[in-house]
Parts: sequence; C-alpha cells; structure tokens
Amino acid sequence: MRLMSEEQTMIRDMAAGFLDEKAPVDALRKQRDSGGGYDRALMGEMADMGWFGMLLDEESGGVDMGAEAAGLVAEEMGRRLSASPFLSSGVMSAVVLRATGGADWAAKLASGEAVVAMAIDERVKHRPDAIATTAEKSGNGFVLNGAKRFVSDGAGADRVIVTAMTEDGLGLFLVDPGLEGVQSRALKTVDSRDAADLRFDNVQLDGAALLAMGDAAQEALDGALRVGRAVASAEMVGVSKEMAERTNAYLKERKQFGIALSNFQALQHRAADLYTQIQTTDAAVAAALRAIDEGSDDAELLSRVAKAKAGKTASLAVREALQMHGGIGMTDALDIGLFMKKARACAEYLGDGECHGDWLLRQRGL
Amino acid sequence: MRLMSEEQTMIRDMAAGFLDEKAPVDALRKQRDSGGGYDRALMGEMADMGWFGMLLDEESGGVDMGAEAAGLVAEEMGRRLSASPFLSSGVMSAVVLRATGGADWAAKLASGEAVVAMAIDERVKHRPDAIATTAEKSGNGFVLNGAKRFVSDGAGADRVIVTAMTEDGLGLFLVDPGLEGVQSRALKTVDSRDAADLRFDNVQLDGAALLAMGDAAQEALDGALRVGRAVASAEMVGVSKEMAERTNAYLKERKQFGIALSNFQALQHRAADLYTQIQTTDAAVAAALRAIDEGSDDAELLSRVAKAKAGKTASLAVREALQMHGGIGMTDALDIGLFMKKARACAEYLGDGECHGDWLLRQRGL
Amino acid sequence: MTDLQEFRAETRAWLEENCPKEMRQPMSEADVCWGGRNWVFQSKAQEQWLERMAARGWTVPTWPEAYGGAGLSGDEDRVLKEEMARISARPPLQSFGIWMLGPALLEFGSEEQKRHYLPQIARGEVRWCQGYSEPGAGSDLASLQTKGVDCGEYFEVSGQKIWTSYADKADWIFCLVRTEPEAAKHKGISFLLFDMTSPGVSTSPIQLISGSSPFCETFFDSVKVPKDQIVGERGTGWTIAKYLLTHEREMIGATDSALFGSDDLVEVARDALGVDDQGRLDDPILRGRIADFLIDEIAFDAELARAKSWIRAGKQLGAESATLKYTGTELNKRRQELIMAAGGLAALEWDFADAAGDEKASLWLRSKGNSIEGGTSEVMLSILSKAALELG
Amino acid sequence: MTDLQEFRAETRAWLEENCPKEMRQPMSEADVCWGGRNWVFQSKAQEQWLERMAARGWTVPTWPEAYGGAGLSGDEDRVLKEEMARISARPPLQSFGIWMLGPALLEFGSEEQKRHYLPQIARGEVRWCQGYSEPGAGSDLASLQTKGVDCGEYFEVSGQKIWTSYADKADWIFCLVRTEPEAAKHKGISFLLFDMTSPGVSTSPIQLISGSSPFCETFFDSVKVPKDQIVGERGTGWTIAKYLLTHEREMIGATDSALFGSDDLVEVARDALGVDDQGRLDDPILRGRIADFLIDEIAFDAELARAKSWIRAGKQLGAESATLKYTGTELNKRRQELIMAAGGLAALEWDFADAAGDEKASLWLRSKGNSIEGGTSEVMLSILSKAALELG
Repeated sequence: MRLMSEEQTMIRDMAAGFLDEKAPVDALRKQRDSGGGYDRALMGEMADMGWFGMLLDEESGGVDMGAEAAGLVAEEMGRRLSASPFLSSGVMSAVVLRATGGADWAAKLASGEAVVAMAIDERVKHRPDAIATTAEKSGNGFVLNGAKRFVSDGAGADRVIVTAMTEDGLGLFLVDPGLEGVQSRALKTVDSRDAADLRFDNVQLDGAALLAMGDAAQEALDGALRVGRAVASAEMVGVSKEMAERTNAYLKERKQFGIALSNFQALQHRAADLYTQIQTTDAAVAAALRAIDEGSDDAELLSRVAKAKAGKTASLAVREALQMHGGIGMTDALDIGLFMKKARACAEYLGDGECHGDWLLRQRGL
Repeated sequence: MRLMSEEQTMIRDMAAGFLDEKAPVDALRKQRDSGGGYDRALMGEMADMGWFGMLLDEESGGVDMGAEAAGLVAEEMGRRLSASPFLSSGVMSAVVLRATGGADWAAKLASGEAVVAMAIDERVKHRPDAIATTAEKSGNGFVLNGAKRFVSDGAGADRVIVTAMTEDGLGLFLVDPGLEGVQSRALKTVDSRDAADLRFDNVQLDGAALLAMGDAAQEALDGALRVGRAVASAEMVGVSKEMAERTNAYLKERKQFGIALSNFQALQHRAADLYTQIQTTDAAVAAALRAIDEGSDDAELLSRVAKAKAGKTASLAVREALQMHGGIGMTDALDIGLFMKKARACAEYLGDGECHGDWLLRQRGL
Repeated sequence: MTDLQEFRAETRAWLEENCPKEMRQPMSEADVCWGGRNWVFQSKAQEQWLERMAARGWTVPTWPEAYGGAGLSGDEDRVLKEEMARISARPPLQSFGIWMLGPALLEFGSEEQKRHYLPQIARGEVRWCQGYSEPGAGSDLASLQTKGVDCGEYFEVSGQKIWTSYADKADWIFCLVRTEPEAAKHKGISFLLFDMTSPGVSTSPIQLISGSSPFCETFFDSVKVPKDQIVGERGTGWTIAKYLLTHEREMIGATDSALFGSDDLVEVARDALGVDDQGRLDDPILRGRIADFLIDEIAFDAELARAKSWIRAGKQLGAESATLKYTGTELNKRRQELIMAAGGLAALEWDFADAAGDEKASLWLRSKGNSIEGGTSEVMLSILSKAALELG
Repeated sequence: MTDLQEFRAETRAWLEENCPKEMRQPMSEADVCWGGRNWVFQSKAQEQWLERMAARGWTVPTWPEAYGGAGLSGDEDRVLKEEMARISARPPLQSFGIWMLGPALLEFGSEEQKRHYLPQIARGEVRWCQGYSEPGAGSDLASLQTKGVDCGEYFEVSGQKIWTSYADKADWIFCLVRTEPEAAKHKGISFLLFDMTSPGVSTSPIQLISGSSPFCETFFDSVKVPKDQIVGERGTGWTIAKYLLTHEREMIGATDSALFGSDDLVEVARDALGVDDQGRLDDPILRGRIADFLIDEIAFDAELARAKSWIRAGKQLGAESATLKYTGTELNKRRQELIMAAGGLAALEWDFADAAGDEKASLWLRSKGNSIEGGTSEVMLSILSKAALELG
C-alpha cells in the first residue's frame, strides 16, 4: 500500500485542523494542571475519524491506511503535544492484535471504545528482550508473575498486552488490569501523560488471554515495535519542526542591541544546521514508514535509525529553541519546556540512540 | 620541585628563540622532502641546552628540572613542529633509565651522544599492557622474540627499551638494534618523523640488557608513560595555540564580500569556542605536569585526562584552521596540513581519548 | 610557628568550641540561612551560629572591621574556609548582599553608605535582591527601560524588572534605573538602593519549566527613592553593573563542579544500568558519552583550580571569567542530559506540580537556564572573540 | 509489454552484445576515460566502448539527438543506468563537458554553439576544464578579477584562476571573466569559452596536503577570445555560474555515500581492532562514535534517495541542494576521521611524496576539502538561513 501525495495532504490537513481545535498545546497544559493523562472523550472523536484503525483491516473496524498515514497524524500530534493513546493503543496494540487474530479487542480499540496498552519494559532502559516476567501453564490457562515499568497509557487502559516468558518461549497475553493480583501504580511523568508501573502476583489468566506464543509472538511483537518506533519518530519530527519554526519566528521578532536576533550570523548558522538535521530526519522517518508499508526487508533497520535520529534531532531542536529564546524560554508560561519534556520522554520510549546504535553495530558484526 | 614563574618564562623564551632559528616549520618541511626523521646535529645542540637531561639527575648528566620544564619546551616544539627525539629519548627513556639505574645510557642520551627509543606498542591502538613479546631466560641472558610497531624514533635509535614478558612478569630490556635477529623497518609516516617497526627473532641478550623486572619494571614503565603523556599533551597545546593564532590573524586579514572574515559572527563564535577549549586544555596539561613533579597521586589520572583532552582540542584546532582558511589551507604550500598531520599522530601516540576514557571509567567501576 | 599557622590553630579551636553540632551537617537548599527582617530561624543552632560568626566578623571575613568584617587577608580567609570545611561547618549566612552589593559598595560606595549598609549585611539584618534584567532587556541589559525621574529630593522610579531572585522575600533592592534619558544608552543608568516595602513596589513569583523558583517579576509604580540612595555618580550605574556581572559570572561558572568529576553521574549510571560481565557499564554507547564528558569535566576542574589560584594571588581574571562561565554552564547542561539518559525511563517519573527541585528531571530542566542567566553563552563567546581574540 | 519494458529488453541485449568484457569490471580513478585531443586509450576495449556508446548517443543519453545525445526520457535514462549497473558496465566517458558545460549550453547557449560544442563533448573529442575560482575570490566568487577587455573582434583576457581541475590536461576552458568593469559586481561577468592552447595560457599543478592533485593554477596573459565564444549575453555569466553551482553542489553532496552506510569504516574497524568475547568491537568508546555516525549516515542516505526521487519526478531541489552538500560533506569528513581513528597507528604509515590517493591518510586529508570546494559549509548555512528560513 502506498499513499498518493493528495491522500497524504488530505490526512495531514484534516489532522492539523482537528487538532488545532481540539488538542492544541494548551489542552496538554490544562490536562497537566488537572492531573495528566488524556481526554477519553476526545479519543473517541479521534477514533471516529478512523485514526485508531489506520493499521487494522476493515473486518476489525479499521481503515487499513498504513504506517505512513499514522505517521502523518503523529507528526501533527507532535506539533501540538496532543495527548491520546494513539501510539500505544491505536498503533502498537493494533499491530499486535491484527497479527495475532485478536479481532474483537481490535475492533474495540479502533472504535475508541477501549484502550489497549503495551507492557514491554522491565528495566530503566528499553530492552524488550530482557523479560523476567513469567507465564506458567496452569490448567487451560496461565499464572502470570512479574513487573512491567512505565507502561505508556497503562493507568487508564482497559486491557494490557503483556510480554512474558513461557515454557514455549515468548508469550503475548491480553491482560485485564482489573484481575486479582494486578497492581497498577499510576505515574506522574515529565511529559504529563498517562503511564503506570504494573505488578503481577500470581495473576490467573484463562486460555483466551494468550494472543501468541513462540515465533508468532516474537514476530507480532517485533512488528509492533517496528511500527511504534517509526510512528513515535514522526511525532518527534513534529516536535522538532514546531520548535524550529517557533524559534525562527522569535528570532525575527526579538530585538537585542537594536537589531533583530535573526541578523546574528552565529544564530543563523545554528538555525540552518538545525534545519538540515530536521530535513535529514524527516527523510529517514518517511523512509522507515514507507518501508513498513511496503513490507521491505529494510524496515527493521530504518525504523531503528529513524528512532535514534529523531531522538537526537528533537533533543537538539528543543535545546536550541530554549537557548535562543533566552530567559523567557525558561518560564512555564511559554511552551518550550513542554516540548522539551515531550522530546525527552519520546526519545527514551522504545529505545534511544544508544539502544539502536548498539543493535546496528551487532548487525554489522561489531 | 616546582618552577618559579620567572624560571618558566626563561625556559619558554630560550626554547622559543632557539627553535625559531633552528627548527621552525620550514625545517620539518625540508626534512620531509629529503626523507623525514630529524637532524641529529641539531639534536646535539638541544642536548647542549640541557633539554635531554631535564628529567635526569646530575649524576647522569641531567639538570633535573622536571616535567613542567619539559612541557614548556614541548609546547614550543609543538608550535613549530620541531623534529627531534626529545619525547622518546629525552623524556620517556630518560625516565625509565633513571628509575632503573641505567646511568651510563642516561648520560649518553642526556648529552645527545645517543638516542634511546621506547618500543611499547604491538597493536594498532596503544595498549601497553598487551604484550606478546617474550624474553626467555637463557644462561645469564635472555632470548627475545616478538614484534613492536610504530617505535617512535626507532629507525635512528642507538638503543631501544623493549617491553617483554618474562617468567617473572614484565621485563624492560635495553636492546641494541644492531644485534643479530633484530629486523628494523623504517616507516614513512604522516607526520614525517622517524618511526620503525621492529621484529625480534631469537635475539640473544646478555644479562646487562635487563633494566628491570616485575613490579619495578611496571613502575618504571608507568612512570615513563605518565610523563610521556603529559609532555606529548604540552606539544599538542603548542600545535593548538599556533593554529588558533594563525587562524585568527588570517580572519582579520582575509576579506570576503568586502569585509574581513573576522567580522562574521559565526566565525567569531567558533574561534571563541576553540579559544575556551585551548584554555581548558592548557590548564589540564599544566595540572598534569605539576602533579608529576609533585609526585601527587592524581598524576596518573591527570596525565590521562590531559592526553585525551589535548588530542581532542588539537584535532578541533587544526580542523577549524583548515576550514577557516578555505581552499588555500588545503594546499601543501601552507603549513596547516603539516600541523594537522602532527596532531593526528600525536593524538594516537600514547593513547587517544577512547583509550584513556575507558581507563577512567574502569577506575570508577564502570 | 608562622602567623598563618597560629591563625589556623586559633581558628580551629574557636570553631571547635563555637560551631553547634547541628551546623556541621551537609546542607540542602532548605537549610540555607538568608537572614533579613522577616527571617525565621530554622533552629536555635542556626541563630547562634549566625550571631557568633557575625560577632567575629566571619560572615564576611575579608571585609574591613569597620564595616562588619574581620579584615582577613586572602591567606587567612583560605585557612578559615579550610578549617570550616574540615568540620563540615555550614556557611552561617548567604546573601546577595554578601556576594553582590557588598563588593559593589566596597568599590563604589561612599563612606556613609559603607558604614550604613555593610554591617547590616554582615549581621544578616537586611536581605537584598538584585534588580537588573527587564522583559525587553536580556543580553542587551544596557537597553533597560525602568526610569527614575528626577523630582528634586528623590527619584520617582517606574518600570518592571524580571528574574529578581527572592524579590518576594527581600527587604531592599539594588537596582539599575535609567535616570538620564537624554544620555547615551550606557551612560544614562544609575545604581539605586531602596526599600522593598516602599509604596509602589509589588512582586510576582515566576514558575519555571523545572517547577517553582525563587525568581520574581517586580513592578515599580512611582516609587520614591531619596537621592542619597544612589551608589556612585548619576549615570555610572553601568560601570558598577559590569563590575558585578564579571563577579557573578565567575560564581556561576564555578557552581556545581566537584573536583575530579561527577560522582552523581557515575552513581546514577551504575545504579540504573548495572555492569556487564566485564564490569563495564551495561550500555556500551552511553558509557562512551560519559567517558567523553568526564574528560572534559576533569580538565575543566583543573582550569577552575587554576583560576582560583590566580584569584588568591590577586590576579584579575578578565576574559578568563567568560571562559569559566561558558565552559562550566555548558558542561553542567551536558552532565544533566547524561544523568537523564542514564536514569532512563525511571528519570521520567516527575511531578511538575510538586517538584522539590532536587529530582533528576528538575535539575536537568533547571540547568538549561545556566547558559542564559548571568550572560548567555552567546554573549560570553562574543566577549571572548573581542576581548581575548580581538576579532571583529 | 510497455514501451519501457521493451526499451529495457533492447538495451539489455545491446549492452550484452556491445560492452567489452574488460569494461565490466570495477573501476579505479586511473581507469576513467576522460577523452580529449591528447587522450591515450588505456586499452582497445576502452576505445571501442566509447565509440559504440557515443555512436548511440549514450555517453549523454538525455541530450537531444541533434547534439550527440539519444534524447532519452528520465525513465529511459534510469533504465539504461540500471541495465549498465546490472552488468557492472563502466561509464564510457566522464568529463566536465558532460557534467557542467553541457547543461549550461543546453540552457543558455545559442543554437550554433550547441551544434558545435555539444557533439564534440558527446564523442569525447574535446576535454573541458572550468575556470571559476581565483586566489582572491573564494566563497565570494562574484568578486573575481580576471578581466576581459573589449578589443572589438575579441576580448583580451588576463588574470589568474585557481582550483582548475585538470587544466594541464584539458583542451578548452569555460571561464568566468569580468568584461564589464563599470557594472555592479554580479553584473559585470561573462561566460567565455576558449582553447587552452591559445597564446598566453599557462598552467601549474597544485600540491594538496593529501598529495598530488588534479587541481591547477591557471594564468592568462592577454589571451585573445573571439566574441562568438561567449555563452549568453555579456554580463550574464553570473546567472550561468549560479545555475551550474547548484548542479555541482548536488553532485558533491551525493558523492561517497553508499546505501546503508560505510562498509569501509566498518571493515577497517573490525580488521584493525578486532572484537571482544561478546563479538563487540574491542574499543568500546570508539564503537559508540561509529554507531552514532552510522545512524547519521543511514539517515542521510534516506535523504539522498528522496532527493533523487524528486529529481526523477522533475522537481527542482532548490535549498535542499545546499542541505545535501552541507550534510554529505560534513559526514564524509567524520567518516574519514573515524577511519583514521580505527586504523590507529597503522593508518599513520603514509608517504606524502608517493601518495597514490587511496590510502586512509590521503582520503582523510582530502576529505577536508569537501566542505570548502563547491561552496563552503558556511556559505551553505548562509544560503539555507536566507532561502529556507528567511532569517536576516
């Protein structure tokens, strides 16, 4: 599947229009000041627009538009710091459920009726293959033990897809957080979004909770991570572009020593360097999204490069934005701090430059 | 021992005056075009000034002025790319011979009568503890087998101090490169200095060749490396300062678009950043040299930090010099290429930032 | 025994006798004694400690005795600091009066002003704040617009300041005000002192991206300032401000650097990431970035130590102070970025509404201001390119 | 079968039949066929290959047939390149005539000029060089001083050029000359063509820090250039030059980037340093720097691929060409630094007097010129800040 350029423009414009009205930066600020997370009713409206079904087929209530479409929406969300479980539920969980035949919950998340989160991480750095959580067979079902950290959108989720080791290798389980033995601790996070630490103490799962096991589970998980990385990268491109544009506008407007900051060559060159970084990142992210939609062998590599590069670029963009705005940029009244916090969380989530750089070198036998 | 600031000024001024006349950059260029290495007669004059005895006591014909004095001379050498076996023979070998009681050869190198090189490295990166060369006991003497790479000033040396493993641990041997079984291959190097690869095939050494063994050998070697690193760092500070000063002068003189380059703020800020890097490096190198002279526990740490930092700064200085000079900087007719080549060789020799950064983290238990 | 050794022995004995046990413990932000009219001592020990030290002139040891100090020499001052450090004695008093206004008055104040204001500072009776920056005047401080209209006996001051630390807690302010509207930009500014309870003064705290902050916006609405509350001549305020800015720069550059590098960073990394089977940090690439940082930081520590030795030797730092400010603040930003990276997902847990200021995320966000306050990095580089390199 | 499929089949068959075996091998610098009056073919196969391709118009496939080309569409051209790549066929001819002068003449030349000069280029009969830079005019190229005095029938050209690639081997030169001394800087330049054997032309090769080079200094001493050898109107040379500079920039930015990153770097590192017991490069910190570089390089590869697809779609790159130039050249400098670091002491072995140009040290030193030639990185950033960001 490959979007035509008019389709791309249409998706982008619709997302921009909707989010400008419903989920601009101020909405995140208000959400933060009332406790963080996201607006569930707003999520319903996003679902109505088909966003949560972009990676699902029509039988599951999806619109099957692919990763490129999801990336376009995510970039617009990044520009506005729009809060929703789009990435966790609408993208990653959707990919898992599609691959593992979980059509009923796929339909629920596509319609916005339910939120399904992904519980992947157990360490402070993203290491999806470091799984100490276990699921032991017990009758027709399983007993789940372990802990997951920083489950994105985990506090308000209706179901959580949990990675756990079984005697037949990796297992993916769809877990109801309301079950006995599940402890959820909602986290306050630097980006003011929904996140939770989860503990599982002898949680009894019935057989239907098992989504996939062994190679099938690994493949579904890898697929979700791959798409998740690329879409998260698109969100960071949105953050980067927004910061660069606001900063350039500020440079033209703000005067020091009698002339606009935009006349200072040292700032011009830094702004231009940032621009080139964003251009390169934009291209890398677009290539990753496309490779995923085309089922190309390069998709894994490109999605990791995109994630690493987008994290570096977003970090540069927010740092330059803050420094070039000067003191006023340090105040919470301006938005730069909010973008900086988002960039940090997003760079960490699903692996940073170190994580994917290490993978890259191992692939090359280094 | 601690130099007074007037003593420092005197040493620096004398070195500068002498080297301006006898060993300016043009001398290296001529040496390069006639095959590289150094001028042995000139070395004699340097020895007459006491430079090769700065780290030796008076019994060995030295003047015992310490590492700080050697650093001052080295910095002036770095400014002019003056070629001589000062670092290898006058600094590192002198330190080994002083520690191990090799007074006769110490006296010869102090007087400039002989050159004593250090054969330490066996790999392409500096790893003085990775020694495959062996010295097996045989009668009163030893049999030496192995190979050393990139022995600085090794082609023209009268003796070479070789690190080799014995059954009692590390051994330091004073080897005559004229002995049977020693193969020396003179190298053409990027910095046009004397260097050689050495092979030892069943070289018969008499007992007197052994300078030290075990802990004593390790201590002497560590001492030589420590002083060597600090003095090499001072040489790189000389390279960095010279490059920065020439570049700043060029910026004031060269016009583009009708105004001097020194008016372009982007260049001003880069020049100023380089200046701060050089200031920091200068302080770190001075601290390392002083810590050595004071016998401080921090000397090991500081000499490694100085070497790592000086390598990074010199690399930045020559790159900025070349870029800011533009096309003309790329021509061999200008000196910048010569400084760039020296900076590269000097950064590599005795360990680069990676080497010493790794040591630093291991020290911290990381 | 030399005089200095004797001084050391006496000092050690006196401190041993007079420094309360409670004042010999590591200090957090909340334990600082700022003094002032409305100061509420944290403990009896804190009050005693201030009184005893102030009585000896040791809150401001190098100031002349006539102004509340002890007239110590540079060497004696160093010995006092060493002896206090030896028993982990807390500073009895911190204030902008000691750091900023005091040095300005000593250099530029009249004899009356020195005798009036300095002892109040030394005894912690009056707490000062600094009124420099304005919303429209950041790096270009000299373009400030707060005006002081000459009304005969007094100036009538109106305008707005920003980034006034603890303005909501301070008793008095030292303030840059444009009193000569016709003069050239740098020549129209005067250095005024006035009471923060004067009619027309109001303040409003600023929330930073890192949480609550000591900074305020401060508003002046026709505040009457008697003319004897000017320091130096009219129109010479810029000279005094520049003198203090250099002073401040050295302090900011010197902040937060422990000799031989970031124990905090090394600890966070080890705790968060663990080590592999070779005992190396289990994130090989981040490990390299940390190594690179440590090299720069230890080198900077050497530079800082050198600068301190120069100051002790009575040398003016000049352009070097801009180097320290620039290098020190940029390094601290890098350190905090690395701490956040090492802390990983765990470091993202943070509550903006309830930030105490010592969380990883707070320190990281706060560090971004280091290269802005006290002169931006860009201004430092411009200063260096002109003062040290004579470019442009 | 579509037309394009048909074209592919025909092309494949023709190449199979006509491309000599010897011309299907990887090519080094020394194997390039530059053509020209004094060209000595390396082999019979090289000569045959040029003749056969030129006869078909495939040395310049997209040029019109009337001018020695084959009039291929963009799609056909791509197919031809793919089919040549499939059998590793070498380009039959490379030249500044094809890359630079040709596009300029096609855009700005008169019909007579096109018919006269282009077929000579296509057949490799005349080898061209480019006379732009002067010792006093680097980034500020428009300030060039080489003058062409109007002498009625001809211009009399005097002055000096620098960085003229292969001036000592070229037959003709296309050259920027100031013919209108009274006009504003950018409006006084004309684009002249003349024979390098004209009386008054002399050249001298330039030695680079990386060893010998194709660059020359070129001197003009009252060289007579007939007036019909001007391209475009008098005083419009700057427009033509700018057009070509953008063209050149795209080419330089695109140089040296292999899809999905530096095999050379990865190989050097593995060979020189080895791997530890976990199979990781045995220099953990350098390993991190390499990883960081590879991420940037693969991302850049994606950008380059995107730009190529835009070009194929007929889109003008505009400011993007400055991005590619800047990013590509800065990356190559980093790559070469890393190769030198990975090569360690062994990479220092190098003989300046005898450098072949493909040693690690030569490539490293040569790469430093990448961010200067074809517009410095600083000029690229200034272009971007104005054209893309509208700053200043």
